[in-house]
Amino acid sequence: MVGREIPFSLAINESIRSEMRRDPNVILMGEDVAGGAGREDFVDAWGGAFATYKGLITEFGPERVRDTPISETGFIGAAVGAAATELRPVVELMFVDFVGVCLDQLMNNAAKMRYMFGGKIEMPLTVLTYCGAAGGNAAQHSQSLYSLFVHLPGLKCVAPSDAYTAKGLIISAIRDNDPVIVFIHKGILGRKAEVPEEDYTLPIGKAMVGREGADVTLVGISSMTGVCLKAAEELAKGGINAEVIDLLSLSPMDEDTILQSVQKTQRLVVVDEDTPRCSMATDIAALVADKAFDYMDAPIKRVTAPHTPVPFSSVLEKAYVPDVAKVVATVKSLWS
Amino acid sequence: MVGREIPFSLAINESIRSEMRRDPNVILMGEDVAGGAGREDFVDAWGGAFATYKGLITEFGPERVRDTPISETGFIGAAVGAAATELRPVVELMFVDFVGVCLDQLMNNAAKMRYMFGGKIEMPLTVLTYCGAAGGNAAQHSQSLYSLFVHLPGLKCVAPSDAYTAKGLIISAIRDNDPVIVFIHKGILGRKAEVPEEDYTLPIGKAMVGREGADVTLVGISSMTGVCLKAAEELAKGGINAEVIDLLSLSPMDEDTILQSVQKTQRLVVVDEDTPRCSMATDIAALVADKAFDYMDAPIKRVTAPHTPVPFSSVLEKAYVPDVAKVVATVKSLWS
Amino acid sequence: MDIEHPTLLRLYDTMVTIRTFEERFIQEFKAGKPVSMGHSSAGQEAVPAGVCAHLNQDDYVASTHRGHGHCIAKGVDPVAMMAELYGKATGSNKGKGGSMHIADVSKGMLGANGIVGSNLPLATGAALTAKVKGTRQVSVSFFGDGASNQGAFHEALNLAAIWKLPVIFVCENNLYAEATPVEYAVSVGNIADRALAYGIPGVVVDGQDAFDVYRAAGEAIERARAGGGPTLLECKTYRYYGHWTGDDDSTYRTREEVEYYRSKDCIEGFKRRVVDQGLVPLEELEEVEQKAQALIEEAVRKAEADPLPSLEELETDVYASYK
Amino acid sequence: MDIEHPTLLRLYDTMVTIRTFEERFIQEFKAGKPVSMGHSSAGQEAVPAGVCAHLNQDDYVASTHRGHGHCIAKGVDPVAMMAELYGKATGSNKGKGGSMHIADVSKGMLGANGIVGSNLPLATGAALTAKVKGTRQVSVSFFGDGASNQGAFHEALNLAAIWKLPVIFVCENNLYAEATPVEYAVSVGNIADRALAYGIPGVVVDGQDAFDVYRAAGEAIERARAGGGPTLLECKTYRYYGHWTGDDDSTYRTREEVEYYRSKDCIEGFKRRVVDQGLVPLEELEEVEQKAQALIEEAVRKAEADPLPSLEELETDVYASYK
Ligand SMILES: Cc1ncc(C[n+]2csc(CCOP(=O)(O)OP(=O)(O)O)c2C)c(N)n1
Ligand SMILES: Cc1ncc(C[n+]2csc(CCOP(=O)(O)OP(=O)(O)O)c2C)c(N)n1
Ligand SMILES: [Mg+2]
Ligand SMILES: [Mg+2]
Repeated sequence: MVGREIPFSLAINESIRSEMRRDPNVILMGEDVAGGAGREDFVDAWGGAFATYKGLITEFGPERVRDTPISETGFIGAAVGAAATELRPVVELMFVDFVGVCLDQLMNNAAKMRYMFGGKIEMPLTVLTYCGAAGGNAAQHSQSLYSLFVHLPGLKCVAPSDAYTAKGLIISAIRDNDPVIVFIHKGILGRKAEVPEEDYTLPIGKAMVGREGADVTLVGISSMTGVCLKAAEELAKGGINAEVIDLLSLSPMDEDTILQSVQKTQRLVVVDEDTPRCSMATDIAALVADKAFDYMDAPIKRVTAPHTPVPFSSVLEKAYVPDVAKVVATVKSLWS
Repeated sequence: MVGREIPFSLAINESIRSEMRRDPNVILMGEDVAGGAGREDFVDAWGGAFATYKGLITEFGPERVRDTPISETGFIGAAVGAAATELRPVVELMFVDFVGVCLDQLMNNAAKMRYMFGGKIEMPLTVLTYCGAAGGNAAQHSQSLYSLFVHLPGLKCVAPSDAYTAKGLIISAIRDNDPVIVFIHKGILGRKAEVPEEDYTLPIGKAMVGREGADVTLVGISSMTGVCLKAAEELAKGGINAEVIDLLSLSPMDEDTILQSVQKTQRLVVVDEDTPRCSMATDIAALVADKAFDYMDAPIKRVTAPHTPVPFSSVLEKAYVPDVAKVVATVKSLWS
Repeated sequence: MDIEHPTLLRLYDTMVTIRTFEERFIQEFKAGKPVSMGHSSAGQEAVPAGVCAHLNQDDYVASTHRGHGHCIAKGVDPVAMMAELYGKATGSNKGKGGSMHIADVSKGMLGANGIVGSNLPLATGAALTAKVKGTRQVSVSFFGDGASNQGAFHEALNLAAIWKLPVIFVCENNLYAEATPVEYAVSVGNIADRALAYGIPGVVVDGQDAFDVYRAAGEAIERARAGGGPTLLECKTYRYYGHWTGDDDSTYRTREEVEYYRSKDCIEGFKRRVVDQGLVPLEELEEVEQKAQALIEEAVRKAEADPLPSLEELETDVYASYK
Repeated sequence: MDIEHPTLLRLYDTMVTIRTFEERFIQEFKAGKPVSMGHSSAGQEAVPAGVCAHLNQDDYVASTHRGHGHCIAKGVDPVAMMAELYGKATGSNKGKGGSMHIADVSKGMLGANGIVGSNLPLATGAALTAKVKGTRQVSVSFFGDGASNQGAFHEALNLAAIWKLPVIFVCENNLYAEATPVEYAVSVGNIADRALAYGIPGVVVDGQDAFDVYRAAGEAIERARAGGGPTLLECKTYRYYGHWTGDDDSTYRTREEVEYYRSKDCIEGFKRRVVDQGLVPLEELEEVEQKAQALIEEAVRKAEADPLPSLEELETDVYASYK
């Protein structure tokens, strides 16, 4: 029996709804997370820029579902302050590209307060942010950027790859007592997967093996997991049996799953839409080059976006994002 | 004959002074880069928080040496706008930790305007910023963070390791037509080196070999180059002959020098004060694990700060920063 | 102040060209043509027209996500702009920028900008260039009501004020930031009153009235050129379409409200006034309209026919030099 | 409004404890003791004293780099604070924070903060907690004149205003931001006037006068508790020492100026007034002074003797849970 299928966007909605029902301290804030603020005839006008929060304000009211001004430092900083006191805020940073105007609150306050205070505070903050190149949003609305956040000690970072992992990871993020940034790829919001109606959690810090294989390990992040799975099918036709790891959690990262896989396959290709320097791709490659060096049989490869901003024109945008062809070609090069 | 020795801080001063003399479009901006702004009796009160700009306002006047309010988005954004028009601004971000309040202007404007505009603009902007743990400045005034900047296409990043490389790289940065971020480690500002009186440039994108050796390659960044050199001496006593690469330029990075070295030594240890995830250390390790895999004889190692904020207490701060002992132990582990 | 005939024609031309461009853009988008998403400024034309009529080519403008109007008013070629929206190699930005980043530095147009508030410091910096170099250039930042809640607004205005920079901060208060009404998000009645926090003049004008905008902008720009420092100019205006091409604005505002503002249309009002007062003959205005139609028609035809960028373009133009 | 005897004593106690702490800290630093660098608030004591006298333990304070005074006034143990400055395991932050990060959440003290302006949104968020939970708690952000030029100031005030949050923004205008005079960097005469940009009350008080601060803060806090929203309270004050422990302030201000402000010392002035008016007997004040001396003496003694953190502490307390 196939269970209920819902799109990624609805999984986001369900996860927040279930946590808001469960815990009155959970609130949601962001620009137009409801929309039409203050206008009685237009409650829930948008439900978020990606319509992922539809219906939340009608269920929970404007005290707990708060439209904000365009003041990311103000309201994300307020979310940090609220998390430092007794709330458990979920706050949207609409496009991850906007982190430039509010990084301080995440980097210097949310991430560090616990350590700076000698462990005497908790920071149950969840940040939902939308990332990735899709649909011609150009250089300031298409970045991945999770590598920046992973660099920062004190933050946790997760990147669900589909509706199922989204619901489980977002619920875990909200229940977590550390600041968790959830990276959501805009390009897969409409994609459906089987998702239980009830709430459930997926552990932060654990990867999933999306496909088993013995010849090469592909590590995918967010929408790249889908690319890896397709590439694996393609490779199977040529007799190459790829294992696909859906990383899911970027910080903490499930080193064991990666290392176990490469110990078996002895080959690694990391597939990452983020730009290549000081990135998740280099991070995973470096891990393996250190901890599984003796097992490796071929150079450790990375398929990433180029070291460029994201271009607008659709032909260029398409060339920018790692795709199945590039992954397949890179894997094949390991045997050449 | 030994030439003139001056401290790192004076090399900064000389490089800016020489470029301001050379080109009337060069201006300097930042908080208290002169100090006592508007008070006739107190011109040049500070010459910068690190006293690195002493005397510049008296030579060039307040029109070209501008104290700013504590508005990093405002004045760094203004520097970007000035660079986009006809000036060649040098702007100080006093502690790199403050990038949280102004990243947008660097990430989304300075780094991307040229690309977004189809190449039809130049961005001759130099940002000087002070980084690193030293003297108990704690979590918000001690970060390295260059890895964040290197991640961003469109920025160039350099990290001089001493007075000599500082002068050459800062002059190159100011003359460069792209945005260059200069990372200056606070802990080595007083350290002296031989520096020519005349101006000279060092090419952005080139590393220097600080010591030749055949057994292992140590790559150092900024103050870590000094640690590597000391570790190399230590290792030499035990018969291990280390080659030390002073990276200097983080983006672009001199891949050739690194690759040539490891092809010879077949062993690599990267020494980096920045935190370990998605960092320069992983970047260099990943490069080698890809492009020199077949040459490598041992796991690729990284000696970095831990994945924690920078602690205050002197004993903890000392334990936080990579030191000679850790480098030596890591190198030795390659033969165990 | 009387406005001379050539200026009246220029104002009309700018407004009509913008309107024609915007409506055609929306039409193309709705028709499923491969154009950029974008934010139409239709309804708000009097603001860029009235302000930019005072600017020389070497004056600067820094714009927003809703930037088509500012670009056209500052002299960017609408043909190159349309090609940009189509992502073509012939676009103003070689197809790399799209709607949110149209720029032409040779025309003093420092770019549309996708980050709300991000352009205010840029315009401030361009004004700093003018000040340091001792020219009489000025710089203009256009931004929305929503942007006035960004930290960058505050920092830029304070900086421009203490340095008396020749920059004019033009707030296009179109009553909404996305689906958020200004009266919810902005804590003060007139955004122009925020000038009080910086000791600079704050002026409110009817942004649907090109005469009014032209006059107030003229004073502010004159003051700036004369070394009198910045002005915050709030233009009350209205956007006719959704926030972006995919937005259904009926979810957050009434049709009556939209109709009310459409009845105060800046172009219609201007036309009626100059014709009624005998300032410009109707035929001349109609000629302007036809020319605009023809121009945009041609722009679309060309944009559709022009080549896409070659794939090598992906990795060029990141740096002036690298490695 | 008359101030009751216990409150007068509390005000004096707070001010004297802060002064004693600060001067001893500077003394230790100058003597080369292994203490944190830091930013002394000596001279400014009337502000935290007057404001915090109205606060309950469950009210919140978010502070700055110049935070010792706010911490003491909010009830953080000076002994733990001194140990923190010495980087000891017994410090308020286990030695991990140092001067710029002293905190004690159990006392409602959400931390000093090393990033200028960064604490205003934090305090706003604590006020949001109070609002959402429907308590009568309030939240206070202390910040400097220089911080009023940060974008975070603008965003926090606007947000607090539109949400009518129970937060009081207390600007300690000590005339300088590092070596930069306020009249150079701040574009408006009174920082309190920036309240006009948010439609909230803006009040200027003599920050050297604890009575004045106490009264004005009381009104603002009462308004906040009653749901009347935020207030911007500017206290004109002065710091006696350099910007930080290593700063020579003679490079940017005259000795006459320093002497002038020292002649209006908040502690001396308060003492004279309460004694002259017969509100508190001199002996009681002297007792307070002696207690403060003894307390700080003991704090230093303990701090010197206490153990340093063990090296395992380096990697703990980063997360509540990880992996
Ligand atoms: C820093 C930032 N936050 C949020 C957004 C998303 N966004 C794009 S336009 C917009 C509304 C802008 O409103 P306003 O400034 O009034 O300009 P208008 O769209 O009305 O012209 C928002 C929130 C953004 N682009 N940048
Ligand atoms: C964002 C940021 N920019 C710059 C600094 C460096 N800095 C530390 S204190 C200070 C001056 C602050 O002045 P003010 O707000 O008036 O407070 P005061 O020191 O006078 O108490 C500066 C510039 C910082 N800590 N954070
Ligand atoms: Mg608007
Ligand atoms: Mg001050």
